[in-house]
Amino acid sequence: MMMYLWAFIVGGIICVAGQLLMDKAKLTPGHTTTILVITGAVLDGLGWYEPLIDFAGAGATVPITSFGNSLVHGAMAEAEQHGIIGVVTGIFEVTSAGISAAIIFSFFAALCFRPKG
Amino acid sequence: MLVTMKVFPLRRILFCFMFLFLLVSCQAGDYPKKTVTLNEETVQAETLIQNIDPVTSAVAIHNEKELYAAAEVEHMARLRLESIRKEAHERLTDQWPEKTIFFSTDKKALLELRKLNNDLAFKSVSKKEIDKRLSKIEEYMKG
Amino acid sequence: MLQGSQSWNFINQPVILSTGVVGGPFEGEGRLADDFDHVFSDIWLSETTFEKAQTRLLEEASYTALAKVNKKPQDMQFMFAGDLINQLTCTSFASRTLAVPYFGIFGACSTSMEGLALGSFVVNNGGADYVLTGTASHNAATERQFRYPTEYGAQKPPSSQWTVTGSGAAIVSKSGSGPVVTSATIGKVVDMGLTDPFNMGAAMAPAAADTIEAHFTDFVRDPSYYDYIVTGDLGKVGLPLMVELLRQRGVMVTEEQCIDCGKIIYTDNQPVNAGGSGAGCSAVVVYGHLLNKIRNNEINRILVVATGALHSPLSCQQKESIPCIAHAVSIETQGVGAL
Amino acid sequence: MKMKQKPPLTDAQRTYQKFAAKDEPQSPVLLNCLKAFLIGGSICAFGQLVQDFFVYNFDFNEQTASNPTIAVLIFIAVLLTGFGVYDKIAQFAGAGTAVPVTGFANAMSSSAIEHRTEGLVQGVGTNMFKLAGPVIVFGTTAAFVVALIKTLWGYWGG
Repeated sequence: MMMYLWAFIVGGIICVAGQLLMDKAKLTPGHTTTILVITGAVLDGLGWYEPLIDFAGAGATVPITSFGNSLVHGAMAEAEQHGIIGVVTGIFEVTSAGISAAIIFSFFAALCFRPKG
Repeated sequence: MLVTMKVFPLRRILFCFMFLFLLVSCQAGDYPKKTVTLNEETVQAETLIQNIDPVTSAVAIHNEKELYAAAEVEHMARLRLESIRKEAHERLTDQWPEKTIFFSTDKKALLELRKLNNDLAFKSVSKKEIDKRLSKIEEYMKG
Repeated sequence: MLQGSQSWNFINQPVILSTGVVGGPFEGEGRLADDFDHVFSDIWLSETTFEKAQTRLLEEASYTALAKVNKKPQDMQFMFAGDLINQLTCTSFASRTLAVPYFGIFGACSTSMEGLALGSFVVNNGGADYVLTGTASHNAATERQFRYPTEYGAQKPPSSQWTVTGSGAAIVSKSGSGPVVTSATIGKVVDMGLTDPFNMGAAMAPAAADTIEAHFTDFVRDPSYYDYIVTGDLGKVGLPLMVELLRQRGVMVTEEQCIDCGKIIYTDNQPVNAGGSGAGCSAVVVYGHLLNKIRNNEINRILVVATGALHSPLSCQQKESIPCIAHAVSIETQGVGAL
Repeated sequence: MKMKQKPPLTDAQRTYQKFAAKDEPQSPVLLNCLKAFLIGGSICAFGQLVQDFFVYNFDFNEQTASNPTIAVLIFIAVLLTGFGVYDKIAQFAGAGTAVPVTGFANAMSSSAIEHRTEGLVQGVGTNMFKLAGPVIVFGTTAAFVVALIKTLWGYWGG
C-alpha cells in the first residue's frame, strides 16, 4: 500500500514541477513536456531514474519523464548486444507500446469522434 | 465547461482523497504468511536473506542445480534496490557456491514463488511442472 | 468629409436601418442572450465543419437583418465584411451565398467597426443607398486557427479571453429610421512590444487609447459627450489599462462611462477568464444589446471602439510582437446628435 | 535555441510594458500546483492500480506491466478527449493532466480529431503529431545523445 502513496506523491511532485514551468517560466505545455522528457533521459543517463521507478512505481513510469527514460533504456539494452549501432536501432524498443497505442487509439478516435468545442 | 467546473470544487476533491486514503489504509492487511517450510535448506536461505536489514519477507525454492529466491523490502529502502539485490545474491552465492542463484525483488516473481511453495507443501506437484514454473519465474526475474 | 487628421464626419448621417445578431449556445447562456435574434443550440449549426458553421453564422445574421426591413440581398449595393479565419474564407463563402458586391476586410476583432466606418462613408458620400456590413467569429474555428485544437488540454491563464461564437450584421442606408452613424476615427497600428497571445487586452489597450484620444482631438469634444465609450474586447485586463492610459493623456473618461463588449457579454459564472473576444464579440454586443438601448432611448450617444490584434500564430512563433489597431465609430439617436 | 535580436524597445514601449505587467492578473501558482499535485498524483496512483492488476492477474512482472498500463491510460485519455471532457479537466488540473502520459495521448488524439475535417491523410495523418511531435523529437534526440555518451563511457572508462 505504501506503493500507492508514493506513486501519488512522486507523480504529483513531477506534475508540480511541470506546473511551475508553465506558470512561473510561462512555457507552453509543449515546451514543458519536452523539457520533462529530456530531463527523464538525462536522469536515466545518470542512473537515477531506475531507483525512482523502484521506489514510486507508476509515480515514475506514468509521467512523461519516463518516456525519456525508456528511450535511453531501449538504446542501452540494444547497445549492449550490438554495440554502438544499437544506440540507434534500439531507441524505440521499450517505448513502442506507448507510441503505437497513442497512434492507433488516436486514429480510431478521429474516425469516431468530432470535436465538442 | 460550465458543468465540470462546478463539479470540481477543491474541497470536495480533498474530501475524496481523504476517503480514498482511509479506504486504502483499512485494506492494508497482512499478507498471509507462509507457515509450511519444505526443508532445512529453504529455511536457511530465507533467513539468510531476511537477515539483510531492510528485507521484510523472503521466499526461496531449491532445485538440484539452482536456487530461486525473492524478497520484499521496506519501502524506503526501494531506492537502493540494486545494491540490496547484489548483496543478497552475494550472500547466497557464498552459501551455495555450487548452485546457480536467481534472486529478485520483483513482485511477480515473489508472488509466483510463494504460490509454488504453497503448492509444494500441500499438493503433489510433478517434477516437470515444477521445472516449468521455475523457468517461468526465472523469466519474471529477468525484467 | 475629413475631420482633423484621421476622422470622418458623416454630415448626411447614414442610418443603421436594421441589424441581425445570432449567437452560439454558450453565448445563449450569457448575459445578453435576450438581445440575440437567434441562438443556435449546437455549436456545429448542423454543418460538417466549424468553418462552415462560421459561414452559416454570417449568413444567418445577414438574412435576419435583411428580413427585418423586407429587403433582399440584391437590394444591397455593397458588402463590407471580414473575419479571423485564413484569407477570410468564411466571409467570402457567405458573400458567395448572398451575391452582393463584396469588399473583404481584415481588422481582426476591429472588423465590425472597420466595416461600419467604411460602409457609412460610402453611403454618406452617395456611393450607395444600402450597404451590408458584418462579421462573424466561431469559437472552435478561431481556437484551432490561433491556439490549439479545441480538445487539447492546455490550461489558459486568467488574462486569456474566450472567442465569441456569433455574428452581427447591419444594413446602413441613406435614409430611414434608426440609430445614425455620425462619425468615425480610423486608428493606426500601435505596437507596444507585447508578445503574449494569451494577454490580448493589455496588448490592445494602447491602440484603443490612441484612437480615442485622436477622436476627441479631431472633433474637439469632451468625453462627456458620450453616454458610453464602448471598447470591443479589451476584457477585464485591458479595460482598466485603457482608462488609465487615457487619463494619463488628459482624456478624462469616467469608470462608469467605459464599458467593454468582452466584459459584458458573459455572466460571471461562465469560465471565460478575462472575458469574450473575437470578431463577432463587438458585432453582437453593439448591433444587438447597445443598438437596442439606443432604439429604446435609454442612451443617446455611444462611441464604439473596436480593437484588433493583427498577429498570426506564425508571427507569434517567430517572436514578433503583437501589432494592434482600433477603429472608433460614433452612433447616436436620430435627430439628436447633429453638431 | 531561442531567437535573438529583437528590435530594441522604445521608451514608451518599455514604460507601458512595466505598467501593463503590474496589472496583469497572475495565475494562482500555489493553487494551481496543489491542483496539479492532486490530479497528477491520482493519475499516477491509478496507474499503479492498473499496473498491479496486470501483475496479479496476467503474465507480467513489475517492469513489463508498465507497458500495458500506459496503453490503458492512453486509451482512457483518448476516450475522454473524444467525449470532450479532457480539456475541461485540464483547465482545472493544468500540468496534472499535461505531464502524465495521458497528456501525450490527449495532444495526439485532439489533433487527430480536430483535423478529421481535412481528410484522413492530409488531416489526421499529417497533423496527428502536430503537438506531440516535439516530445518525440527531443526525447529521441536526447536519448540518443545520452545513450551514446553512456556507451562510449562504457568502452573507454570501464
